[in-house]
Parts: sequence; structure tokens; C-alpha cells
Amino acid sequence: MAEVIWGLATSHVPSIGAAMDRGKTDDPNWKALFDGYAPARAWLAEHQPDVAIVVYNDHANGIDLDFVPTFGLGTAERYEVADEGFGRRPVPDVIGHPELSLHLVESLIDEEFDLTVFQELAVDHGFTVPLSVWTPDPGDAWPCPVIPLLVNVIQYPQPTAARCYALGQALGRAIRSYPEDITVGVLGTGGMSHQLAGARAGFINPDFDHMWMETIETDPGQLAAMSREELIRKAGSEGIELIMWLVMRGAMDDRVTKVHSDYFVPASNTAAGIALFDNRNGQPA
Amino acid sequence: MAEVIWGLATSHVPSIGAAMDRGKTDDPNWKALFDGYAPARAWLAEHQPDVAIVVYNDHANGIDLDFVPTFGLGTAERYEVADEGFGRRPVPDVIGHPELSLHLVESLIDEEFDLTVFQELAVDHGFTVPLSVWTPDPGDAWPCPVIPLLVNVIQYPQPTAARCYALGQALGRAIRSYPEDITVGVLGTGGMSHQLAGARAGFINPDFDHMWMETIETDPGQLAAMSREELIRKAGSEGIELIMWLVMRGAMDDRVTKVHSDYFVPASNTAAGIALFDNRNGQPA
Amino acid sequence: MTLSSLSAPVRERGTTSMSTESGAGRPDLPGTPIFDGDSSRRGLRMNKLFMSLRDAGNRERFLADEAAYCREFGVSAEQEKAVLDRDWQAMIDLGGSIFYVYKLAMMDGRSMQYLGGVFTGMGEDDFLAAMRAGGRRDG
Amino acid sequence: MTLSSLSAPVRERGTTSMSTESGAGRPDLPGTPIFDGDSSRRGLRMNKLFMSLRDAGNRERFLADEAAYCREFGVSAEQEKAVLDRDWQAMIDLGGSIFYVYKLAMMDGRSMQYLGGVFTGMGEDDFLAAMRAGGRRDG
Ligand SMILES: [Fe+3]
Ligand SMILES: [Fe+3]
Repeated sequence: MAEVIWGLATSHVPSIGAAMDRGKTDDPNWKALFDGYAPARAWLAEHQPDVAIVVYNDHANGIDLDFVPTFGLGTAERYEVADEGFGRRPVPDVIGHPELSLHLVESLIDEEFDLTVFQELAVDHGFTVPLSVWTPDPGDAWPCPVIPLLVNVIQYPQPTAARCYALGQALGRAIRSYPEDITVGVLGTGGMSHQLAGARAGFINPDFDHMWMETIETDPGQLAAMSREELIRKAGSEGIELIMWLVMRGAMDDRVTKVHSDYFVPASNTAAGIALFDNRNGQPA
Repeated sequence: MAEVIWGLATSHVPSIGAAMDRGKTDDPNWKALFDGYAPARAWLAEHQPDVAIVVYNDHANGIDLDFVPTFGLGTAERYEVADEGFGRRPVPDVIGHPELSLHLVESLIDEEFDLTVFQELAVDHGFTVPLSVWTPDPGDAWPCPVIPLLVNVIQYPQPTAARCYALGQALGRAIRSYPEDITVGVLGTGGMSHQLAGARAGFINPDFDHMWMETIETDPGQLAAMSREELIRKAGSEGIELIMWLVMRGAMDDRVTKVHSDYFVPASNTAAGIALFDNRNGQPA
Repeated sequence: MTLSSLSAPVRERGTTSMSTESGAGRPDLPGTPIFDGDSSRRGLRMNKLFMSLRDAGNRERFLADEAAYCREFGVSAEQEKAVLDRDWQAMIDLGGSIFYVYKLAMMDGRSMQYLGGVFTGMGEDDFLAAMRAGGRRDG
Repeated sequence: MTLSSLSAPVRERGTTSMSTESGAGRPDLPGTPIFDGDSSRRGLRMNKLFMSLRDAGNRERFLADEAAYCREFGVSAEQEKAVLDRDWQAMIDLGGSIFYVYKLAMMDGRSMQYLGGVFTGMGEDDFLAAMRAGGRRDG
């Protein structure tokens, strides 16, 4: 039986990756952000899982608008890092875990989630920035195989928050029913509040973000009840990405232990949040 | 409010289209099949809908195996007829109905169906043969705009029969909630029993097919309870396509009136079935 | 920082009015373009053009003859004008997705803060200062 | 018409044994290959090759040098041998989807009934006669 040992929620703003790739993490505009990551990174380095699952969205790099899947799951042995326009990030390609992927596909489709199954997929900053937040210096390889779980957040109508939370809960069951005894980390990415276009561009809502950060731990079902309109109004048109945190949270137990969280404005135009939860019941953080 | 006025279930074997395209419909191997279509075609010619929805699967023509959507819905203004290898069928391209498509997308995603939304899609025999069964001589254009609803039936795990029936029921609600007063025909395609590969190739199960043909009218929920294994065992590995009839049936009322049905073996390696149902309550057939 | 700039004549007819046409509960929030199915239909060819600019060879071809490149992708005349004029707001109004439009901005060496300065009418410096001060707030 | 030919040594290890490996309730039916995720992974490059044969230019290039074309698509050595030998059963065993494999058969002027004759060991004529007589039955 596989076990989810931790869940990591983190923004995936491209400039966070760029700051790391260009050695600017001590720059005054960035230092506080990366200092805020340090305790989570230290804990994660001590708690390496056998496989990780990254819940993310693509931003015009791996897929186009000719088809937009609501939920996609990768089953490949390898995922190339996308060139988003100016050379790919200097980070390793991603090694997948097809056996677990195929188990998840069967379980989730049996549970009536209508996945699109990807055998080829290039992953963009939405995927690699969270890996860098977790593992700043991967060397030649990321610490373990990683499986992409794509969510449509850029073309309305996105899946509802409730559907994302339900997907997470089914994902948790699917992981627990995997026959091998392996440990799994789940990353929910995107957010926090931000809006890129329109007269409301630059909108940030710290009150909402703090409420979200607290409630994702204690009462995720309450967040799952929010409508798209409410999310876009309160978190900005791109803040709706936060629904991907609910997939991560759904895969964990009802009670989790917060290891660390931090909040920083702005990473580019975005309120950057990080929250790390320990899912090993009764374990001290 | 839009209304489903009829549902047509039909096999979509490529050789049925080829027989028509090559003027072989009076050939002794084919005549009985096409004679069996005649009453349905006559009724359909008198009952033209404003829009049709074709539930079908692709066969290595419009999409590849790099991504396999469980359910896909087209929102395009036009769908090109695919060249499957030896020139496209001599039939018109398909004009879509983006307004209804987008309404269906919103309704179905709100009802927690995780659609993949297609803005570009070439349609193959799985789509065009049913149009030809309905309208043998379209001239320059099919009788009305048509919307493709793709179902994965070729890569295991397919959606369950229950999920397909539930999708059909949600599709019916979505159609009925469309604000314009238009009429809709729904085509469920594929089947009936057949198997193309393996030592069991050529398998045909007329008992099962007759049961299916009867029960799809009277008690579709019973068919929706069948497992993939049962479907593949009883209908053959490609006979599982019959789950697409359940999407069509789900979109109709509980009580429908059968207009006509027919059964013919073999169309190529397949048991070909046709069943036409009137969904206008209380109307004489 | 308030959104008083909302009262300025901001062009969002394209996106907003299309959004409400089918009216199936889509959000209609001031100053907040929703990239919905209608937008995506209108913008498909233009967004494909933007996505193609990830490739260096395509960027070169685009820069050599922008109008020809637009015609090759089959964008509308209005969209072509918006692209040639770098009218960022018009690109959004005409069905551009911000993530796609941003590919063109990147090629021009423009940042997301520059675009924020355009969309809000504040200009890049004020926009950046507002972000550094903790971001903008509603009303 | 029975499936007594099932007792003959039919190669379906590839598909069947992989199917039961993860064991998540996948059907294991005699004589019935299931094109599942494992098959699709193994067959991906080969199936892409088959799909490419829809294009006349690709068919020409394939026929000019089949082995080179196989290498271009990165199929495995076993798959290349199956393709070159027109070993239809091996193609299925090695992850071919029947709908993709059929593209190669069509190019060769072979019908689905010809393939049925191969898969069953009956030969095309007997297979066709069995279909005309109403198809084959279990047991
Ligand atoms: Fe994002
Ligand atoms: Fe089919």
C-alpha cells in the first residue's frame, strides 16, 4: 500500500524559477521569498518520497488551445522540460513512474473522473518551478520520479473547486490502493491571489490568501464550496489556480500537521504562498 | 428550451460508408443492410432537427495515442472530414454549432464531467458513417449543424457504461436548459458485437445484440450496470463501443417510442445494428 | 491603491459582452476579462500565432514581416492591427489569452509588469511600485 | 463455429501477461487482446508509425526503406522485425492497436478479413465464410 507522506502547496510563478536560474535569490527583491522557503526545504530534504505527483497547469507551452483537457494525467517514462521561448530552464528532465500512473488512471476512471491520458507531454514552469521550490539544487536529476496531473485553469469553465477536491480525495484512495509499499509526496501548485490582465491587473488580496492558507489545512471542504465567480472575484482571474491546492489537499488525510508556511508579495505580479503539510498520522512534525 | 426529438443508434463500420461511396448498396452482400435502413431514413427525412450531436470514437485519424481523452466535445464552426489513408470520403465537411457546444461544455463541466474541449478536430468514419446512415445523399451539406462528442473506447480503461449513461443524462439536461427553442437529434454510434484481433477475432453474439437492442429501449439502466469485462466478454473487444449507445439513450426520456430497428451480420467483421427512437412524448411514431 | 481607474474608458467590450451572451452563469466582474469559450474561439488563430513565437526561427520570420506572418496564421484584420500596433488591450479584447499574448511581449522584451502598466493605465513604473507596496486592492 | 482454435499455441503473452501485472481488475479473456495502458506504452512509437501511413508521402518513404523508416520512428528491434515481416500477431503482441496496425494492412491492400484469417489461424477464405455464415461463437 502506498502512502502520501506530505503535501506541498506552492505558487509556480515563472520569475521564481528565473530568480533561481540567474542566481538572484539574495537580491533584495527576492531574499525574503527564498528565506521563507528554507524551513520547508530543510524538512523536505529529510523526507524524500519514492514518487511525487505535481498538480499543475500548462501556460501555452505543453498543450495548445486546440484541445483543452479538464484533467490530464501523464503515464510517460520521461517528460521533457519545455522551451517557453528563450531556452529551457537549466533543470533536469522529469523521470516519470508509469506503473503508478497507470494504476492511478484505472482507479480514477473507475471512480468516474474523465481523465485525458498523456503519453507525451512537455512540462513548463507550472511544473518545474514547484520542483525547484522543493529541491533548489537537483544536480543531474530530481530526487524521485514525478507524475504530472494537469488541470485546466486558463480557459473558462474550469473544473469547479468541489470537483478538484473530489479528484484529490479519489487520488488519495487510488494511491492507497497501489499494491507496492511506496511513499508519495503531492504538490498542489499555483496562486495565490493575482490577476494579470484587465483594469484590475495587479490585484492582490492578502486577507483572502491568509484565510485560504489557514482553511486549506483545517477545513478544505469549505474552500471547495466556493464558486468560480467567487474565486475570481476574491483571488483575481488567475488566482483561480488555487483550485489545484484542493486536489493536493484532497489526497491527504482529514487531519494533517502543518510543517511550515509563508507568504510573500510580490513574486512578479503574484502573491506567493507556500504551505507544507505532514500526512504521517501521529508523527511529530 | 431545446428538445431532443429523436435518438438514432447505429454501427459505424467503415465498409458501410465505402459501400455507399462506391455505389455497392445493391450488391448481394450489402442489399439487406441498406434495405434495413430504409424505414429509418424515411422517418428521419420527415423529422429534420435543427442540430445533431454524434457520440462516436476516433480510430487513429483525428487524434493520436499521445493523448487520449475519456470524453471530448467539439466547439468548432467546422470539422474537416479526415483522410484515413486513401483520400477522404466524398462527403461534405461538417458544420458545427459553437453556441450549443459552449452551452453544453459549461453545463457538463458544472455537472462534474471532465470534458476535453476541442476547437480543432478532423472527424473519421466513426462520425461520418452514421451521418451517411441517416442521410445517404447529403449533396453539398449535411442536413443541419452537427456537434461531435468523442468517447475513448479503444484504450483500456474506457469510461464505464454507468459513466456513459450518466453523461447522456447530463447531456439531456444540458440540451433542455439551452435558452433557444431548437430541436436536437442525438446519434449513438458503434457496435454491435465484434472483435477484430486475437484468436477470438470474428466473434459475433446475436443473443447479446438482441438483448441489447431491446433493453436499450426499455431498461437502459440495466445495461449501464455492466462491467467492461462483461461487455468485452459478451460483445467482443470492439463491441465495447456499445457504451456510446448509452450516452445517446441517456439524453432521451425514460420512455421512448421505437420507430424502427434492424440487425445485419456481417458488415465487414461486425454485427451491424440500427435503432431509431422517437423522443416526442405522446407523439404517434 | 484602489481600482478607481475602472471608471476610465477601458475597452473590454469584446470579452465582457461575449461572456454574457450565452449567460450561463459566467462571471461578469468589472475590470476582469474572462477567457471563456467565446474568447477562445475568437482568439484561436491569434493565440496559435503567439504560441508559435516560442520558436526562435518563427520569431525571426515574424519580425521579418509581421503582417505576412499574421496572414499565414489566418488572424482577423482587427487582430492583425492589434498585433502590429502592439495594442495589448485590443489583443485581450479580441480573444487573446494573457498567457499567449505574453509570448509576444516577451519577444519584445516587455515584462508582465509592463503589461500591467498598460492594462491599468498606470504605466509600468507606477504599476511596479504598487506591486512592491503589496499589490492593488478592490475599491 | 467454435473457438476451438484457442487451444492452439497462440502468441498473446505480450498483451495478456502485461495486462495482469498491475492486476487492477483488467479483463483476462482467452483469445482477446486488451489494448491497455501497458500495451499503449510499449506500442506508442510503432502506433505513431502506423498512423503516419495515412499520408501518401509517408507511405512512399516507408516503402522506399522500411527499416530506415522504423528507425526514424524509434520503434524497438522486435517491433521493426514484426513490421518488416508483416507479422501481424507480433505487432499486436508488441503493443500495436488493431486500428493502427490496420493502417499498414490497408497500405498492403489487406482487408480486416485477411487479418482475421491470420489472427485466428483460419486463413482469409475460411474466416470470410465464417463471417458470412453469421460470425464465430464462443465455446
Ligand atoms: Fe499558473
Ligand atoms: Fe469504431
